[in-house]
Amino acid sequence: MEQLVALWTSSGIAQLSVGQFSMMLVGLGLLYLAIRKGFEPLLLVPIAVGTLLVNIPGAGLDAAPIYDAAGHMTSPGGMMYYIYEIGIASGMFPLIIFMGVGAMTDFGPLLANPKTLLLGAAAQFGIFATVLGAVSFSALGIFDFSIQDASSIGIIGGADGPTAIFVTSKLSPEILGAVAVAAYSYMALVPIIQPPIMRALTSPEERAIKMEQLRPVSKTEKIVFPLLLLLLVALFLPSAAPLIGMFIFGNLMRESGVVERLSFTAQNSLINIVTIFLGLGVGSKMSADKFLNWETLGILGLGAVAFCIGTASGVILAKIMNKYSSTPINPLIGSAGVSAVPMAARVSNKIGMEANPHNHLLMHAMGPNVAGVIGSAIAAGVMITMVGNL
Amino acid sequence: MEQLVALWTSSGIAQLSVGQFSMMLVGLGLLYLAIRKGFEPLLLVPIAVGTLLVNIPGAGLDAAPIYDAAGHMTSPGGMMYYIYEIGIASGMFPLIIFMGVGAMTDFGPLLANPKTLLLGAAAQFGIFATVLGAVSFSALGIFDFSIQDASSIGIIGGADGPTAIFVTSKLSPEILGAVAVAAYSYMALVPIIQPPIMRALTSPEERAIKMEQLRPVSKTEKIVFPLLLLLLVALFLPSAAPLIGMFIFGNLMRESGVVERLSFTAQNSLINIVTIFLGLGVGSKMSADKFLNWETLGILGLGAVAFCIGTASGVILAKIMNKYSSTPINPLIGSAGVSAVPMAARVSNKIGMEANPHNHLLMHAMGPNVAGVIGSAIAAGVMITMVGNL
Amino acid sequence: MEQLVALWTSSGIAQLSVGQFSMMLVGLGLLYLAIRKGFEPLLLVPIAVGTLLVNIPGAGLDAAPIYDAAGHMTSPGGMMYYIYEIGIASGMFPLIIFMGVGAMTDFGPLLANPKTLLLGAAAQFGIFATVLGAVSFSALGIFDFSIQDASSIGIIGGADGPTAIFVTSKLSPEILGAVAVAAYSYMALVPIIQPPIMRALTSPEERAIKMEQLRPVSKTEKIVFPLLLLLLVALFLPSAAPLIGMFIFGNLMRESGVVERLSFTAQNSLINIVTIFLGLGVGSKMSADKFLNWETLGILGLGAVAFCIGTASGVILAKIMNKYSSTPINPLIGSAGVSAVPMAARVSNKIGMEANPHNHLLMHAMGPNVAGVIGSAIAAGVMITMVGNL
Amino acid sequence: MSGPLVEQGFDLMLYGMGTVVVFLSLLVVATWAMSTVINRWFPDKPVEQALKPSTSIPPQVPEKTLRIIKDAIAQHRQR
Amino acid sequence: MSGPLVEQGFDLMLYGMGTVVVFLSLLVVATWAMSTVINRWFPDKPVEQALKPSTSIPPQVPEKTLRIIKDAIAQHRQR
Amino acid sequence: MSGPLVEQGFDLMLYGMGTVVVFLSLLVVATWAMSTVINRWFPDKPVEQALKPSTSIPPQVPEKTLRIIKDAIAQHRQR
Ligand code: NA
Ligand code: NA
Ligand code: NA
Repeated sequence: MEQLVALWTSSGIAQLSVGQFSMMLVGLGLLYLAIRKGFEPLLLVPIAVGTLLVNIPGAGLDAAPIYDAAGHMTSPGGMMYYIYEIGIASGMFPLIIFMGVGAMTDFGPLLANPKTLLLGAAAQFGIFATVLGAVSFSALGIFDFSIQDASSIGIIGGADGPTAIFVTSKLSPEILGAVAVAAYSYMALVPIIQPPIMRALTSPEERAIKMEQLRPVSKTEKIVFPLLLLLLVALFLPSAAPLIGMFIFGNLMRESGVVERLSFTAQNSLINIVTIFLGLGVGSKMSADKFLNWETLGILGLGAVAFCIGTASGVILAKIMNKYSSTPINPLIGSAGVSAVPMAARVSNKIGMEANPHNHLLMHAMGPNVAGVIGSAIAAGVMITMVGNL
Repeated sequence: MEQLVALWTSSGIAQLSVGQFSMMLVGLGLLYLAIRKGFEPLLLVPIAVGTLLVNIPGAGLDAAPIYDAAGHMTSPGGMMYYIYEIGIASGMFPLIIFMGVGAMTDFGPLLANPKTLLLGAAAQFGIFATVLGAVSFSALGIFDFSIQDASSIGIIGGADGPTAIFVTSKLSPEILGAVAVAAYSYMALVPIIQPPIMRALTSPEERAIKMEQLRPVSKTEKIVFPLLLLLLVALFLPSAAPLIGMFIFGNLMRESGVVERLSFTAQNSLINIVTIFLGLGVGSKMSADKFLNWETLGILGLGAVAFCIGTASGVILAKIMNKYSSTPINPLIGSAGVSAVPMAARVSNKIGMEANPHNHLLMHAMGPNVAGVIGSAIAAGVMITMVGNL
Repeated sequence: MEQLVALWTSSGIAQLSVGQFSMMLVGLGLLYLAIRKGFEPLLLVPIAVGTLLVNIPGAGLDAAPIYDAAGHMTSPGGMMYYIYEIGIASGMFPLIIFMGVGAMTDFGPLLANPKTLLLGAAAQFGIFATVLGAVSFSALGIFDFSIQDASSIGIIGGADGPTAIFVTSKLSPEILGAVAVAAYSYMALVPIIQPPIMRALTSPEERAIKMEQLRPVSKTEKIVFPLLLLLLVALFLPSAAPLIGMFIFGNLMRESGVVERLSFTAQNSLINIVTIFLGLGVGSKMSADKFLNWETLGILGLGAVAFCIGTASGVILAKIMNKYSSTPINPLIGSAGVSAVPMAARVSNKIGMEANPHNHLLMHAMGPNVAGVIGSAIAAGVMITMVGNL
Repeated sequence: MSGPLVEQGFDLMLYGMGTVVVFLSLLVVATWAMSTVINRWFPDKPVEQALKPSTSIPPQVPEKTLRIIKDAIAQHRQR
Repeated sequence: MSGPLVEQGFDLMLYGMGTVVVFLSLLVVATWAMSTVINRWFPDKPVEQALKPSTSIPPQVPEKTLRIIKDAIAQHRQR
Repeated sequence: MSGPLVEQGFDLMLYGMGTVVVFLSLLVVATWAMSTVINRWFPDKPVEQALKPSTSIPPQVPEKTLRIIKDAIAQHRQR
């Protein structure tokens, strides 16, 4: 009889709180978005399963190991605890994914038209405007965001999953779940969020502007560029070195042409393995007490605002550059500066073709698109330097 | 001269004990079974090599790191120590393999005929009957098995390597070597162990029973089923959540169809990498003092008994179900309930074709076969709850 | 304003020392050698990027985690710190790579002509002669090498990257960067270093000697040989067991033919993943204070000497063996005994074809070539036993 | 032949086997209910779906694979 | 609506956005300079180079892949 | 030019090189003995064996690979 009681009290029903039940619904909702709606499934499926697992009462998947007074381990702790501590708290998983992204990135379009880097800079305005918005809400007493929280929320607007996870795990790990979910969800929503803003800020004539074909880029340029980028980071913003360093490492493996084996693995097995565990690890921060609160709504709302401001800033700078540039610049490529590679570039292309069916903007938009990745990583470096030690 | 003495005393001959020498023979025997006889080579080759390595006197491959009084490491310890502590004591390696197995599993036949789940339940009787047998031997003073040891021995009858390793590493790590070797060896012996039992318990007419063709199963069912299973586990048996959770995670990656990259990696690179290290880690528990004792014989014997009882229970329940079911059930598919996927299902098919050459039972037997995987994981959860904290 | 000052003082320019700047040039130089000159790019590209990253002032990529008095982590440390501590200090990464090398190795030519093992022994003379040279320089007060340093320098002559890294990480981790760079660079320079020595020590007639065709080797021999090797190691030199053990594990996976999945992964994803991180980890020891000193010049110089002596020893023994052997032995295959698989064997083949265009020595040189791998691992075991605990 | 250990074994068999049977019975019912609900209200076309995964491989893999295959075939022909 | 927190936010926006713009502007100049230097003094033939990677796959992978492909094709034909 | 350090170096050379030579000589003898025993009492057909691995790839890999290849070829033709 005792045993029956033990089994029962250890059962889920007896322990399940309303919060955990709600989080399971959140997990199922994320799965629905990922599987049926195609929302960044590579990350959202593992995050959703992690959410389900971490909210099972009594399963202890995110339990820390327990040591007795003599320092001997009495309980080894759960799998998700190790995944989080080893892979995410140390920053390794987002960095390894960033390396894989680097190995998938072609800087060719950016090198052919380097001034599109400025569009990648402009789109980061969404990040910092949102930081200011978040702290204002705090000052008004609506939410309770610290400057670290505000920075993590702003970085959602960077539209770069690994960067957002890297920054948040350093600055405010307790909101990692909400930030990661917002970042990946909005990246998936780029085709819905961006077009109205892009249309509102441009005239049909501007949208129809044809751009000159990009010049071919030599292999040497592609090899030297990542090194140049790393050199500038080393000189001016060392705190961006982990992100940018791993990104250019991946890109160098790709472009050097002498380590195809490693480049192939970085783009396939390795990034896939790490993606599985990164998702589970992020899911381990989706417990009811961390996610189900008023602040999460603020994070989701402000994240969306960050995306919108970033999109608008990119388009507006592209309009200004078009006025003063010797060669025409279609303002639609400005929105690709938020990154969300390659979705945002495709959106630019699609809206451009609506205005002029012969207007192929895809390659032109890839420049600001990858510039946005660099821009967000630089922004991340500034944030870690400025508020990481407060 | 001193050096010569040092070299000599550090040499293997000077240190090799009879036990270590015997364990090397055990390792070579396992290699023979794996390579020449095809006994589950994916696990037994790494386990055998691990056995050879860990029994080399003075090699220190399973040495723990040593720290001085100030907490500074004076010796980093051996590779197999880290593999065991990081991968097996934490439960991560068996769970990752279970995820890969989930990604390889098709629940279609089970969904087409869900009552075959009961056969997967019946076959678990072998587990619990063996637990009772083991403690009885203890009570009689023949062996010295604790209730934890008895549970680990019983789980051999679950015919699921990762489950057996997961349970044993939690309940009685010192017998992990013997349990894992028994589990994989008997899984390889399924085509020899099961047929006599199956023939003894069935008439030729029963063996010739044809079953109705399985209905097609929709993709939605295949996606919802793992979630349903996880939900039930969350509600009723949270301690089974790690195993079942990772299993359904793998299956969901497979069936969702949106993360093929991850599913492919989980079924290939990732499971292969973890298999190599899981085998070495299990081998690190095959030292002479842990394996060469009277209890090991008991473990091997009781494990075989567990397999036999499980097989018989499955067949008997299938006979009973056949009597009361509206559609015919061939009792031979009951034996597949022990799992040992897909070997046991193939055995059912083969014995069925002996009785009736046109009787294709393979798909029908796949239902109980995967049900047996779930059943063993549930049994594992009960055991960890009930005896894990004693 | 404060922030501007903070950003500036945290910037690279303000912190960059001359040493770090020089190390960045070293990193760029290594990249040039790897990409343009094809110097072992699989290792040198990651090492070079690691060198660049670790010398970025203030980036903290190799920072150790910091704990407060209560044992709580206040800073998680940098990625390269974890890579080094987990993967290299424990010896795991070089051992995993050695496993992959084993899975790529065909012992067939060696088994067809086992006396070529002696050539693999002779070539190790370069290792030990260099140790003596290094300590002599110390005794003369020119360099300040301990016996451990001298051993690590000598092992460069083993022409085996993983072995050199394994030994050096155990004996003198502070010179790991220089030793690894020297080892891989000289392996890449084998086609330049070896031919003059080979030509100087042989007559054109000797170089034209044709060798008898190798007998076919049975599968059983290929499976039993690695076990025999492991047995001898276990009996006579347990300290070589980690290296030789993992090497034969890989080879057994290859030759057993029953675990193709694991063998394929060991030769591809797994070795590629570990290579990426091994390179970064080695790079983390390429900081200015560890590399930019007088001793590094000594390491580079002595390493080259070790290669040359090893080459000469192999050729000389081959000449002697040719005199006393019943079947002809071309002295050119002796130089392949330094390992540097398969480059050194190709060099033997090429020089042989210069003397006689119909003289195909490649397969004959593969025997001493893989024997050199075994020989260096044995030498490593002796060194770890004899000077590892001083 | 009794005592606390055997009693524990008995308990484990009773509650363990009980849990397994009850749980899997529940799963039978739940699965049957799920299938009924899905096939009535959310049916999909199993044939079309079954074919789909084979074309949904992420473009990256085939791109690379395609190249490897072309090389491999080219090498093969040269032999 | 001011106070230290909002001030911190302002500072972060000012210095953060400033750094991003300055850094990427610098990168524009540096990239332009790099391309000019390379294309004038170290030109390479982009077409030929672009084709090269597809043949520089390490021999191991194709060897193995080739075998797998041959098996796969053989199996495929048997069906 | 002597002293404990040089002496250690000498010792290391002597015992180290000695061990390497003795060990590999032993291995020569043992290998020769092994080959003799195997070829006399446990011979296998090297040709047949050598061909075998190429067909013993676990079915999973080719299954998947086959699908990828078919897709890749299909995509290739569409271009
Ligand atoms: Na961005
Ligand atoms: Na089972
Ligand atoms: Na060597």
